[in-house]
Amino acid sequence: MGRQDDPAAFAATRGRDEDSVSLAILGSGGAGALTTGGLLLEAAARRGLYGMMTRSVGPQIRGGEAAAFLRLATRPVECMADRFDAVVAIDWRRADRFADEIALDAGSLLIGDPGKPGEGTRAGTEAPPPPALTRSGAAVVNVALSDLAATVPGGRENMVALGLAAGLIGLTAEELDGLIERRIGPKGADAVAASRAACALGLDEAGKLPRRFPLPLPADPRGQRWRITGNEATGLGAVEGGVRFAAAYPITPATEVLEWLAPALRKVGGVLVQAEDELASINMIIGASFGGVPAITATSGPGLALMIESLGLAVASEVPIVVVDVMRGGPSTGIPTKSEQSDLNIATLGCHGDAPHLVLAPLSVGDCRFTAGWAVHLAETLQCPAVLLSDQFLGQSSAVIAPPDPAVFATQRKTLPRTIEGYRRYELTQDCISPMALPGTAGGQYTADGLTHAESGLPSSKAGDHRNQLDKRQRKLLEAEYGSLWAEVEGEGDTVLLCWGSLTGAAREAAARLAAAGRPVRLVALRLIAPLKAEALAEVIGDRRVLVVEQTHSGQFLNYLRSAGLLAGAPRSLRRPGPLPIRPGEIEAAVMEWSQS
Amino acid sequence: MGRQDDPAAFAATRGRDEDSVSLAILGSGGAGALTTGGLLLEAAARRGLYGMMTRSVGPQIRGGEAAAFLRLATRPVECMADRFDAVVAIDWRRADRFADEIALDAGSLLIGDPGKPGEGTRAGTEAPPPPALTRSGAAVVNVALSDLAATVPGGRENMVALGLAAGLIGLTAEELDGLIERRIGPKGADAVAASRAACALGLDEAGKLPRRFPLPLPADPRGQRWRITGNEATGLGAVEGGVRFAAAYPITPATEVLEWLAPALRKVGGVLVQAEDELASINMIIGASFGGVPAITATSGPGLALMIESLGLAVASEVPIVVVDVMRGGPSTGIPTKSEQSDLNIATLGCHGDAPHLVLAPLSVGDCRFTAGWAVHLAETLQCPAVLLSDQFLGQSSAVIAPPDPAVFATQRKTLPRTIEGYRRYELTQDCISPMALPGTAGGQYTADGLTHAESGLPSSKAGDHRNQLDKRQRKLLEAEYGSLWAEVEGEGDTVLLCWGSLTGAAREAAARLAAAGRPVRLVALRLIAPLKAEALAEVIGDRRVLVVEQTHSGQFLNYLRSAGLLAGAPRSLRRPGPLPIRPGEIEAAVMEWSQS
Amino acid sequence: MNEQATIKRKASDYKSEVKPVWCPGCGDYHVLLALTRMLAASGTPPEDVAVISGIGCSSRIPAYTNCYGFHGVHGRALALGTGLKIARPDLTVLVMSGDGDGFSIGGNHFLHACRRNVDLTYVVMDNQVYGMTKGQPSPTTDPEWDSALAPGGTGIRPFHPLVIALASGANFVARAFSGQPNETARILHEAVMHPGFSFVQVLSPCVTFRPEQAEWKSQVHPAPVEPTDDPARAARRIMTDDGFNIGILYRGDRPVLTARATRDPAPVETLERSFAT
Amino acid sequence: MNEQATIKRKASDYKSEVKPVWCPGCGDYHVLLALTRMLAASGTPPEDVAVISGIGCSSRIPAYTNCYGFHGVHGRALALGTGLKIARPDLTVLVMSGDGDGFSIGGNHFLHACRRNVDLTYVVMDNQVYGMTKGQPSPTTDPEWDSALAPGGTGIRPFHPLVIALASGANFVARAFSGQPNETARILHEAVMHPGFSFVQVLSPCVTFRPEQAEWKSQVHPAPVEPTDDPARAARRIMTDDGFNIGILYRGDRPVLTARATRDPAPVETLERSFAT
Ligand SMILES: Cc1ncc(C[n+]2csc(CCOP(=O)(O)OP(=O)(O)O)c2C)c(N)n1
Ligand SMILES: Cc1ncc(C[n+]2csc(CCOP(=O)(O)OP(=O)(O)O)c2C)c(N)n1
Ligand code: SF4
Ligand code: SF4
Ligand SMILES: [Mg+2]
Ligand SMILES: [Mg+2]
Repeated sequence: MGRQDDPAAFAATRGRDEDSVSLAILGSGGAGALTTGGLLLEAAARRGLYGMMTRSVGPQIRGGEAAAFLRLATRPVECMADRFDAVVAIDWRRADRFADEIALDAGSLLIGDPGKPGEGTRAGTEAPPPPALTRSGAAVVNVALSDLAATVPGGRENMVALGLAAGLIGLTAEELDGLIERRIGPKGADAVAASRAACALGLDEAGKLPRRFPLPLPADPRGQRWRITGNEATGLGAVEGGVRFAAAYPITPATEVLEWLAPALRKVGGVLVQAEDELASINMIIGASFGGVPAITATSGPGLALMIESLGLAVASEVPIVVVDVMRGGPSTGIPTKSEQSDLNIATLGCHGDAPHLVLAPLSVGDCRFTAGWAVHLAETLQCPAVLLSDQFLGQSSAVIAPPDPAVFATQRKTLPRTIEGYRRYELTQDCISPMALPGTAGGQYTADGLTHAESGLPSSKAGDHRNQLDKRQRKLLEAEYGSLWAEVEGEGDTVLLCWGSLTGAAREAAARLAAAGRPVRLVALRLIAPLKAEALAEVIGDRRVLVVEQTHSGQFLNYLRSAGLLAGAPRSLRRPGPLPIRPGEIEAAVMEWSQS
Repeated sequence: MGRQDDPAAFAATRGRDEDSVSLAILGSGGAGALTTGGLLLEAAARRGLYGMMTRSVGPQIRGGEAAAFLRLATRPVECMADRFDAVVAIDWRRADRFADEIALDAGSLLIGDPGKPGEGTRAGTEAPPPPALTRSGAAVVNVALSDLAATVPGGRENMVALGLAAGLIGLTAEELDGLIERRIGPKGADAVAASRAACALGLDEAGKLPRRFPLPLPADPRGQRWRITGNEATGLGAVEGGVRFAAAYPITPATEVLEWLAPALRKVGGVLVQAEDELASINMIIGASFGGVPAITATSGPGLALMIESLGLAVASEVPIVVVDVMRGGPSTGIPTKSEQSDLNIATLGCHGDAPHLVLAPLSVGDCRFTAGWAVHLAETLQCPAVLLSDQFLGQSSAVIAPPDPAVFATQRKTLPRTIEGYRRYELTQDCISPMALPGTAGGQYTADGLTHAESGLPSSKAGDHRNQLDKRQRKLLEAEYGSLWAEVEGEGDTVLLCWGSLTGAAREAAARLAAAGRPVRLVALRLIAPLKAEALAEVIGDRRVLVVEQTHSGQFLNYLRSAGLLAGAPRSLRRPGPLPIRPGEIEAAVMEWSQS
Repeated sequence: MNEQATIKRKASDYKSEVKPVWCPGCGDYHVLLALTRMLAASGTPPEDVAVISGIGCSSRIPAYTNCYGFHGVHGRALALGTGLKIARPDLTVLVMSGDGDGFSIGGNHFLHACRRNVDLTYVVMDNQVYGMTKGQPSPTTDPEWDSALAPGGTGIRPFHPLVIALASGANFVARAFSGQPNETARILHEAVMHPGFSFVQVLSPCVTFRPEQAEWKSQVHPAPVEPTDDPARAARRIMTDDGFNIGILYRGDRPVLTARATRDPAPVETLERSFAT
Repeated sequence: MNEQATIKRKASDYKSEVKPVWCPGCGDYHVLLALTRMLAASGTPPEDVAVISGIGCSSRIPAYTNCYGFHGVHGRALALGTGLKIARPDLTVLVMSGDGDGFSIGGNHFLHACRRNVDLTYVVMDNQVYGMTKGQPSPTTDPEWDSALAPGGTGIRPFHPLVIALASGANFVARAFSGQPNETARILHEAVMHPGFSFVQVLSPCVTFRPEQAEWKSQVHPAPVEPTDDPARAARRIMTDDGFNIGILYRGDRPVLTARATRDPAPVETLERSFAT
């Protein structure tokens, strides 16, 4: 594993990114680090900057330490940077918990309240920045946030921290004032005044810092910005794709998809039902879709595992549904709050029997909107379940982006408009799509079945019927039209960076840097995982060598590609399980290293 | 697909096997074809012959048509033959239902009662052999079984058929008398007399047949013979391996494993509990095994799908269990009564997250005993769940064989014998096996967990803990000692026949024939599916070309091998989904064809 | 949807041409008869009826009707039917399964469907055995019944599906006997007409694995009292009865769950607003 | 197994050194306290006790004890505990979970564990919410409770876990309140001592998502009557009570399921006999 063992240390060897600034805002229980991070992100968005925020929290539901990781930029960003420019700590008490996730170097700043021995500061007792952070060589700046806040009636440390962080990246007092007005306004004039004053103190302190990282205005400062998470974008895309029914069983990190859908569906005339478990939720959406209403559920690995039997039912009975899997660390309960790409196996090959179905993966937070919509479209037109593989990183990151593309398709399930003589639900047709009668259509009555069936839908154990239906269900997927949407293919070079889903952001950034460094590569990021467009993929790879990048322990993506007979050469694999993300610099370095060897 | 489309017609082009005779015994509802088949098998066993019987029945639970397919031989047989020498029909009424499964040629006989118009025979009305069978050119012999039976008070057609079939293969009146005494004896002297008389009439008729297929005595006529199904052998092997707890939820075709275990476990001091569903059954065995009692459950595809989440729990918490999957046609409810190998995907890659575990497959009915025992041994020593992939063919075939080998291992779970200071349940050890404290051991208390954990067992979301435990669980499997048991490797030649599980019998027979025809091949049959012994496999393959044989639609085995980077050349794939088996002649022909091309 | 509800229909209009694979004499034939008679009496066009089932001999019933049907996986019929009914409130949804499908593997959905009280009818053909897998004990089997899987009996007491239904919130609870197809049709009709979740346990003998159930014919009798609307009283009655009183046992008026459909759905575009900064 | 049962033990002997991740003020702290007090009172050595749970805030409890523990997957604790107890009847097995874990996803195992009546104790820490996933309604949540997943409430009536337990055959049924750790310890002790399946619903407030549950302290009161041994009567009482009476509500003497262990196990070789021809 070599340097991958300590990605933070490694990343720290990478240079700083000119177009963005990365900050970590930390605090122990109740300090308000996440609020501060959210406000800062919003202020940046209002200026027309781009950005992204992820969170890290302890296992406590409430009162645990928390960190907001922000990257703010003058251009769109889809991943976190290799390193942090600064850490702003409301207190340092449990900061070592996050040390793994915070790569620093001598150019970084560690700014925060060191506490005072025996005094009633938030830090409680003296708590300087922990060695796990200082050994990076980052400059330590002590700011007595607590004392400063105490000078303002009703002032809070985290507001001082907000001002400090804002000043650090070059935001102005006016920008912050506007923000506070909008966000704190509902709490009354006193609260607004206190927040402003505390913030101003922080801004002042920023002026005294040994260095700052001011961001210029972005290229399109007046461009519209959305602040959205992948889970929200997934819900939006699904509703735009036509979904009007959802069944829900909460699970981290997918719950927000469901919680976004609940009011949204109601608004547009749809409905969300809370199920007793995932066995019920998938069967509820199969029922709704059998009735003609496009339907969705969202879950994570453990829930997907419970849905697997009925996913096979949807395959065999040819009922379109969409199952969103927001992946987290596995196996079993694993690490619920961290990202991993290790549900690829179960999503593609988890069913018993031969059960081909759709598997798609959004390539960025914003792309969750498009890919969710496309998933609904494909499921509906192909009468097949689609698994949408999002993950905790995409799902729970808050991104500031230009409004992402929606999926616009003339989605139309091939239904039976009116009676035909001798209707056969599972008819063998030219395009392998059998017209589906919806309940209420006279003369279309049939019984959907998970048993092997004849064209009529009646159970059959005949070899011919079994093979014909297996062939049909395989072919309808293989022969469908996916256009160029199956992957993003960008750039030229003798090496292909091959990735999927949420790692695309990091790979794309690495590709850009490599091109800038005169070592261009081709990026291939799969959006359609199954059916695998093996021929098209072989073509875009050509005779280039391939670096497969993924966030798993066993190399599930590599193995999946090889199982299709691809990558017969000697591909390299850059992989690591969660919880730490693979950063652009690591990908860049892997390519560079390969070039030199 | 070419000739595979009509395997029966194809198989009929193959010659007759000198060492065995193959019979189909048919009848409509209640005719007693299965009883007749069973008695004939037993008579053959008493003579010291070898054999195998499979059954085919309609979807009815009772009263449907039924067929017994028998192959009786002077040497051990592990698969059915390419063709049938004769069909004995108690009546022909629904015989066309079985036409797919009965390959005939001009050398075959169709013997049966054609019924009479309007008369009260069993056939009810006239029912000659159906065209689907006669078009093979097989000779039709009408025997009025019903009339003959009517001449004996209490005589039954199926006993006449027994005599007929017995005569056909050269069994004597004495052999049948002894059999009837033993089997019918409990029903009283009258019943015995009636059966004997009816049987004698059948034997007489056999004398008048245009040809017969008498079998000589086997090489070891006094060798002990067992009559056993794969499901029974699986139960036996498991108990021999140490299993003393089973949880059951019935499902075709696995129920007999459970029904065999219920009284057997009780006898040896163990217990079987009926669970409310498969979610419960797998968790019950995890609980029992956590308590130190080796434990098993048996299911089929749909049940395995429901167990998948908790299979991952057993992986993560390192609790040994054995899950038998007796595969049937899939996906979804599929074809419950027919065999397929299409649960390979779910068994190997069905879990969410990276969840390496053991997957084994018995290679013959008798080998179910050994492989089940080995599965228990490996699970216990490696503290890992093992999935045993049997299938309907192995599980429900009745084989007459020499007593199969048991697995004899000094199985010993690495437990904590007594208190040690600072015990850590998931300690990183040299051999990657962490000593497991059993409840009741003072000082060994720990909490088993499906959450990512530190060595102590306490939840952790640290990158190092996650990776260490993932590494350990992967390495303990990869580095374990499997000796030469991972596969059967037989013979030499420029081609490898590569198969797994229940197809081994047919492949082995094909290999024998190819060798006899001067076209020897190497047979490689995998017993250990996961972890895949990729290097060893590459070695036994060498630079030979490879024909991968499997009973799936999508080529799951081929893809699985390729996913490990194997078979980079241009392997050929001989595959077909169920319900029809792949016969030895098809494999033989595929090799011959390849040789010629 | 269809305006022909006034057309006079016969029971045979609701039967498909598929010949059941049930054993000769199986009680489920009469359940099918009762079902089709009930539907004919209701006059609902067959295309507006959906019959949803799981897996088991009993669960084969959808394809024997001329309605829309779904033969799903083992134990999940109620969840599938719930999704269908909420998405398509215009349909008449009947969920039909067996005692294994409904009370063993499907027990959780039974609890929660009762509680949710969606307007559908749940019919369990109870033969106190797993017929399809050839004779294992189910949750309603008596503890002494000998079988291969539980030699000498399970030693476990059967539970009371009707009481469970009441305790978890079903709005209509009845017991029927398949040997009385007209009475069964009547009970089913009332169940379908009653708002909310209606549960009907139909005693339906398995002639193959429980031949002793031929006795049921002489054991059943009409429930001695009128249905109550007090679940506690109904529960106590059922907990103490002999298991053979036939009829409607409880009629409730608990609030029925329907999708709170917005009268006036907003265009999808309005959902974008919350993301603008 | 251990012969030290006579050694005097303190509650702290049953507590591990792990600091709970529960929110300050969470009711589950008191359940842990009651549990360790009960175990100390029982004197059972910690190594002879197994605490089995599913997933949820409440299900974190095993690692906070000094017993053997299993933190399994969501909803399956009862099945795991049942397997353990049948395989190892010498152990004291406590299964502990939450209202989501036990009544929603785990509902089927609840039904069947009650029915099976194996000698173990089932404790559900009921806070009428999914705490761990941040505040969604559970089967015991009242219909009007507003949340992100069910804006304006679910409209679904909570069900009665205690009645379900009775209807499905539990042998001991009680309700406790975590704010009374001594009384809870006493009830748990009786539950553990009672043969067969004992079910204890412990009202245990979630201060974070259900701050209004702070009221519970003033709402609970001792059950006004003595426990009955008539399940029908107990069921009726509970169906009509206010949900806050604390104490043992039912003590039954239904037959307990134990593994019918053969006194005199045969050697494995004898199993071969049936295969010889
Ligand atoms: C997940 C799963 N587990 C087990 C089975 C096997 N199985 C099919 S039907 C059945 C029981 C049916 O019993 P019941 O519902 O009472 O129906 P009956 O046949 O008695 O009418 C079982 C266990 C299955 N199909 N799927
Ligand atoms: C299969 C599965 N589905 C969903 C989840 C997510 N999940 C974890 S805990 C929980 C609910 C817990 O509620 P409860 O049992 O009441 O425990 P509490 O946190 O309130 O103590 C859920 C839905 C999961 N871990 N596994
Ligand atoms: S086995 Fe029993 S339930 Fe199934 S069809 Fe036959 S009689 Fe009916
Ligand atoms: S969220 Fe609620 S249940 Fe969970 S620890 Fe906090 S107070 Fe307790
Ligand atoms: Mg039944
Ligand atoms: Mg709860």
